[in-house]
Amino acid sequence: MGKTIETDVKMVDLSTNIGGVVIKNPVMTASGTFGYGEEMSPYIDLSTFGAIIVKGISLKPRKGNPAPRIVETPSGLINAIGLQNVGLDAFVDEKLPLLKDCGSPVIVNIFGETIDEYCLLAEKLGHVDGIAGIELNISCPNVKKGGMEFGRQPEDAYRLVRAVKHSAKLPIITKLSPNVGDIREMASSVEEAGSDAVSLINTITAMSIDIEKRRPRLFNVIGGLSGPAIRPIAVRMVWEAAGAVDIPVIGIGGIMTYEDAIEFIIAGACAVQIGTANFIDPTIGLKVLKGIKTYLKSHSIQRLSDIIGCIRGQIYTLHKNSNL
Amino acid sequence: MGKTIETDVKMVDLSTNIGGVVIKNPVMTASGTFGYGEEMSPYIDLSTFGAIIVKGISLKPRKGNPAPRIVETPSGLINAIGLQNVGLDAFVDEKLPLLKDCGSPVIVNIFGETIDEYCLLAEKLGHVDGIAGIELNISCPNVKKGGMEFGRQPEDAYRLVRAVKHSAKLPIITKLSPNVGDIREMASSVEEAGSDAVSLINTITAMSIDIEKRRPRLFNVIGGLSGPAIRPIAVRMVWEAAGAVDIPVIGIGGIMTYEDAIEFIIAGACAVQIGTANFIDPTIGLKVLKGIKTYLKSHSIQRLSDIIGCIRGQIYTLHKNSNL
Amino acid sequence: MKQVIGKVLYNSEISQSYFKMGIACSDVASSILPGQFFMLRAWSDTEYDPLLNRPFGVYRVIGEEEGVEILYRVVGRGTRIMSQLRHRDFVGLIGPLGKGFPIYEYGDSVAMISGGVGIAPFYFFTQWIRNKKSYNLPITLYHGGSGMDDMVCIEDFEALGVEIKSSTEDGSVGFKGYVTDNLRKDLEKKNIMPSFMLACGPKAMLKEVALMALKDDIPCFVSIDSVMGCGIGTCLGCVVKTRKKDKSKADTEFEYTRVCMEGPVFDVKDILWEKL
Amino acid sequence: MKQVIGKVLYNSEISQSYFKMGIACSDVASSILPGQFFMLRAWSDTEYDPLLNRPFGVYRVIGEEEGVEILYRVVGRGTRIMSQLRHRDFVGLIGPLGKGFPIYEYGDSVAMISGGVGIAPFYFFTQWIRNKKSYNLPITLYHGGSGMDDMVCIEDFEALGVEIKSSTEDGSVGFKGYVTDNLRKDLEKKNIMPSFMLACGPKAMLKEVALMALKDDIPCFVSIDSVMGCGIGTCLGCVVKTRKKDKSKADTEFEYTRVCMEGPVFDVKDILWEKL
Ligand SMILES: Cc1cc2nc3c(=O)[nH]c(=O)nc-3n(C[C@H](O)[C@H](O)[C@H](O)COP(=O)(O)OP(=O)(O)OC[C@H]3O[C@@H](n4cnc5c(N)ncnc54)[C@H](O)[C@@H]3O)c2cc1C
Ligand SMILES: Cc1cc2nc3c(=O)[nH]c(=O)nc-3n(C[C@H](O)[C@H](O)[C@H](O)COP(=O)(O)OP(=O)(O)OC[C@H]3O[C@@H](n4cnc5c(N)ncnc54)[C@H](O)[C@@H]3O)c2cc1C
Ligand SMILES: Cc1cc2nc3c(=O)[nH]c(=O)nc-3n(C[C@H](O)[C@H](O)[C@H](O)COP(=O)(O)O)c2cc1C
Ligand SMILES: Cc1cc2nc3c(=O)[nH]c(=O)nc-3n(C[C@H](O)[C@H](O)[C@H](O)COP(=O)(O)O)c2cc1C
Ligand code: FES
Ligand code: FES
Repeated sequence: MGKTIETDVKMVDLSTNIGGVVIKNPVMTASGTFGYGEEMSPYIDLSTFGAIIVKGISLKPRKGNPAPRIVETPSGLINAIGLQNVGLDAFVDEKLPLLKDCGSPVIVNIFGETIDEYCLLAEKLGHVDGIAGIELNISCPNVKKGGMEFGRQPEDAYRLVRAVKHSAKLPIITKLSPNVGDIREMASSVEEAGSDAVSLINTITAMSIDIEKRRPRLFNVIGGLSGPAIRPIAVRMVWEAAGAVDIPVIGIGGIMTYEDAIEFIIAGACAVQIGTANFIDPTIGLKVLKGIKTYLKSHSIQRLSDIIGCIRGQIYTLHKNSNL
Repeated sequence: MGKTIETDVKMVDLSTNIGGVVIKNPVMTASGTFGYGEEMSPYIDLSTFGAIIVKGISLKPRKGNPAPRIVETPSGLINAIGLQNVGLDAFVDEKLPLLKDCGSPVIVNIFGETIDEYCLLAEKLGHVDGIAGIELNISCPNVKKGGMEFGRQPEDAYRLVRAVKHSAKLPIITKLSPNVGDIREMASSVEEAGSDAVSLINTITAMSIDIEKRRPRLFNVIGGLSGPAIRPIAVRMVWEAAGAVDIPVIGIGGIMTYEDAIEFIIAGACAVQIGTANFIDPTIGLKVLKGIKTYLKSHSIQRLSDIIGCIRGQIYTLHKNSNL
Repeated sequence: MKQVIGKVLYNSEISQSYFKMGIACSDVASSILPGQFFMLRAWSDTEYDPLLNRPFGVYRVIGEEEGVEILYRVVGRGTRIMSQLRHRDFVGLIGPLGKGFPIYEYGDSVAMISGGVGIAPFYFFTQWIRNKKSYNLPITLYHGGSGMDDMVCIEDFEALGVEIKSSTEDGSVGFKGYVTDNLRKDLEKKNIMPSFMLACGPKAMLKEVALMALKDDIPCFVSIDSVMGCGIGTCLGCVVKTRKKDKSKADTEFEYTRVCMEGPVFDVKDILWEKL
Repeated sequence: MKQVIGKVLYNSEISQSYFKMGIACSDVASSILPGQFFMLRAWSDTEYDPLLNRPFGVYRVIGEEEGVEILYRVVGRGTRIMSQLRHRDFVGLIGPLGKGFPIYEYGDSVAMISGGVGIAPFYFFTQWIRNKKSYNLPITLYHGGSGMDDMVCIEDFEALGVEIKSSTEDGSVGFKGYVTDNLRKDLEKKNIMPSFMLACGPKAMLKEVALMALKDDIPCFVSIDSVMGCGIGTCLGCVVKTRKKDKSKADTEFEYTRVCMEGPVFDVKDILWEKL
């Protein structure tokens, strides 16, 4: 008995290929919630992860928004950090050295204000050693389109991804904005544009007001909602997106436990990213990973891929057999 | 001193005119969370409210969806009741009599599967005594459009509202779906179509999976998320909608306390609806109303209307004076 | 039904993950009928995770109607929070809610069938029947569980002169197998033929009991467990499929009926078991 | 810095809405420097409302480095939940975090300025300075609040030979007015001119103290309060405006610096007070 279980343990296969990035397990860090890795290394072994996705990087350093930048809401957090970051050069010179030997592939989340900026970033990163892939944050205001996000209209996203794909040698994961009418359309259009994978969801735009001061709680007025509050919305969107595209889907949004991660996987995600939960428990990544392993073992599932999107067929049967 | 305060108390003016429906205070019940009033009357005086909005009514009775119909999520609730209701005739014969003399104006929430159904409902209700207005639930699958919601595309919503407005003598409040790319567009298009007011938000589509059974937790797979989890999203949408239209905006979404109600009012709502909170505390409506009164008094605000949308001008000043 | 604040008198683990909590709530304790329930909130009403109140039956009324005792099992987050409450903590209560067991002449003998914490409503029911009846109506309790830990409160029932037929899936106590198998065995032997059956437990168990009752034509009532959004009839979240009241349609058509208002106790004849 | 589970030893209200909580946490208690803080979670990590951990300084280390004592004030939901904890309850702790007060020769005399619960970090600091210094460095505590209830822990400081200058806005204790007015009065009289000033309290108070210190050229450090998302440097939610380190740009340009990592104690020279 003991032996059989031992064998099972070893046989659980957690690896996946995300559009060219081979990951040893499906647990990734979400951009902007794990710093550049160095902040987290006192708490968690950086080699734990399937991939580490770093804070969004722009060509030039960015100051970010004035405070208040964050506000807590029921089971959620609104942030308007304003994409503060050290910029590409400092990232490569100062931050990457620690990361590139950390034992987990590094995926760089990038953003720009114009398509050219994105392309230049992607191209430059292509020449840097130790980067496994790029995650395109398309929830950014497009200055050329009057501040409208790239990620709001399928055509805009298509154009951006297409251009970046031409400039980049690295695998591209497009990170979708949930602030759209139909996530399937968005996912399909970036797939068509050549994206190697999609990740979703980014934060949902939200607002909170201090009724004593009668002022928005965030300096920036509007920010992005993350955390467990948004999980049911994120799971639905992952379910929809996974049904619409053939490229790998990475699930993000309110993952706090391994159960939540499995939920996204069953909905169709090949991997997950943990965001806000890192703020509450910096060792959460390891806990989620261990939990996934235990779940698979105790349910005698040998490959993670056996349960990715596994409810899809089932549902039609379920509904056919009932008469509402 | 004591006297001045007394005078202030009496002078607080809470009344508003919502597109022709005069309401004595801004606290309404949200459709589907207050039954037909009778269920709540053991707990709360039905005359408490600015208006009572009843469970959505269709022409014919509807069975609704099989169970499970609800699932709890962090600070939220997903429901897929499937619009179970007694139908127009039974509503008018059996439910309305109690309601129409309850001391609060009754607004009937309606939905159909085709524009004709909506129009017929609106027309019939126009001949019934004791109804102050109609709330159009446009988050319903349009059978003629392959099940796509009426409330997803501005043009569809426009057409629906325009048609109903022609059939109805009653004031029309259009209840907007949050599952859209741009709520401002939706609000503007129903305003243009003649809607007397808008209410928002309806529930956000969401999903939850039972990882042990590997099955969706709701029979219907997807349901609508409500409760405090969605409040920051709802406040943002009310803020956006109120900036886009001139008709009254009614705020809905996760209101649990008077503070939450005031938050919506400051964001631009003339009135609010309380939904999920009724499930947790059936006397919540009264508490919210009392809280609003106390807030206004203690801040020496004489008319509710003085704070509706009051942060709008301020924000530009705020931002102008800072250099990011 | 009222909304009140109750004060925890005691809260102790009586068996692995089973607890008894005494709650002072004199405003409502006197009006409870057996089989009714309360919506309970064991945490602040300004913390929204968990969001919803939870339904609980009444194990018994305590201290001259000063309060209620709840028998509960820790199964998830809400009950875990409950289990951490201590003397003098407060809980929110709405109730008593629903329709309880029917107020009947219960004939010659009653069989109560319970699975796990489904035993909870039967103690109060037994007390009530013992008080109403001058003669000593024989009552049998078929109580089942997965193991020893589920065999809770047996002494309480024995003290009221209830015959106990225990069963456990692991065979550690009483009959080895499901409670419904234990019942079936007796019904088939015809050495027992209760004039009434009452059941409370998981839906699969209730269904088996119902089918036996319908087959043998024994009047039977079951208390149905359902996920509740409100407990007071407004959310329509708690429904079960019942036959149309209109007799001519009762066999083919159904409707969704609220467990919290029209139940939680239903006549097995009214439920569409095949579609449950 | 570590992530540990602490056990509540005691938790008592010492003044209206002020509490002292003792927490056993021997794994981390020995490594704390004055002015550092912990992220604390007073509720289960599977309940997400409230969602975030809360930052708290250390009032003192207790029981031969077996634990810490926190002085806190109930201001919102998180601190209300904290106030309900009892002996043997558990709390989550991450820390010690941030940079504490600088480890300096503090010269001839130190003035500590605190508003309300801002007094919290100074007791541990005073203990530490009393231990380091063989001579008896004069320390003055300017402590202000709105009324009598805010005058907490004064005896503790007196026992360490600290001179107390109290002020209340309602005049019920000490000087009537703001703590900064009380300080200004002394500084202007020049009968007191501390070689170092340290301050902790609301931002408006810190700013006034900073401006006085800069004017009189007194070295001054302030512990800045900020809403924290993580406390460990990853969310970038806690920032304040600081001068660019590059000297040539220090007067005109600024950057956003994390209070949790680079603070919470800052040299007043580094903060852009006009833009706070
Ligand atoms: C009328 C009525 C009376 C009840 N009386 C008692 C009683 O006396 N003692 C007692 O221990 N329990 C009783 N229950 C069940 C009790 O309400 C649930 O155990 C409780 O709500 C679970 O809350 P939780 O937060 O701990 O579990 P959750 O975290 O909400 O869920 C844990 C697991 O339990 C399941 N679950 C949750 N609620 C229910 C439910 N209502 N029915 C079935 N499965 C559920 C979930 O699907 C999940 O798998 C009663 C239920 C009803 C409807
Ligand atoms: C480094 C550091 C050390 C601290 N040490 C102590 C201490 O020793 N004792 C103590 O009592 N408090 C201390 N605080 C403040 C403490 O963290 C807050 O009072 C606490 O987080 C409030 O939580 P809450 O849930 O009760 O309030 P919430 O419900 O979150 O908020 C209530 C009100 O307080 C305001 N608020 C919340 N958090 C902060 C904050 N961090 N700064 C300013 N305003 C805030 C909110 O805007 C709101 O108006 C410290 C803060 C920091 C940054
Ligand atoms: C403080 C903060 C900063 C973030 N910064 C970025 C960023 O730079 N780039 C990006 O693509 N997403 C960013 N995100 C979004 C997260 O990566 C993630 O998509 C989102 O928070 C939802 O996941 P969660 O609920 O697990 O946090 C940020 C989120 C937070 C909370
Ligand atoms: C159980 C349930 C049933 C609902 N039924 C309806 C309905 O029939 N018609 C409608 O327009 N909205 C319906 N709603 C949406 C609410 O009216 C409201 O818009 C939404 O719940 C958000 O508000 P809340 O967060 O305060 O609940 C329902 C919501 C719930 C939770
Ligand atoms: S639980 Fe809400 S209607 Fe029954
Ligand atoms: S609190 Fe998160 S970076 Fe400082």
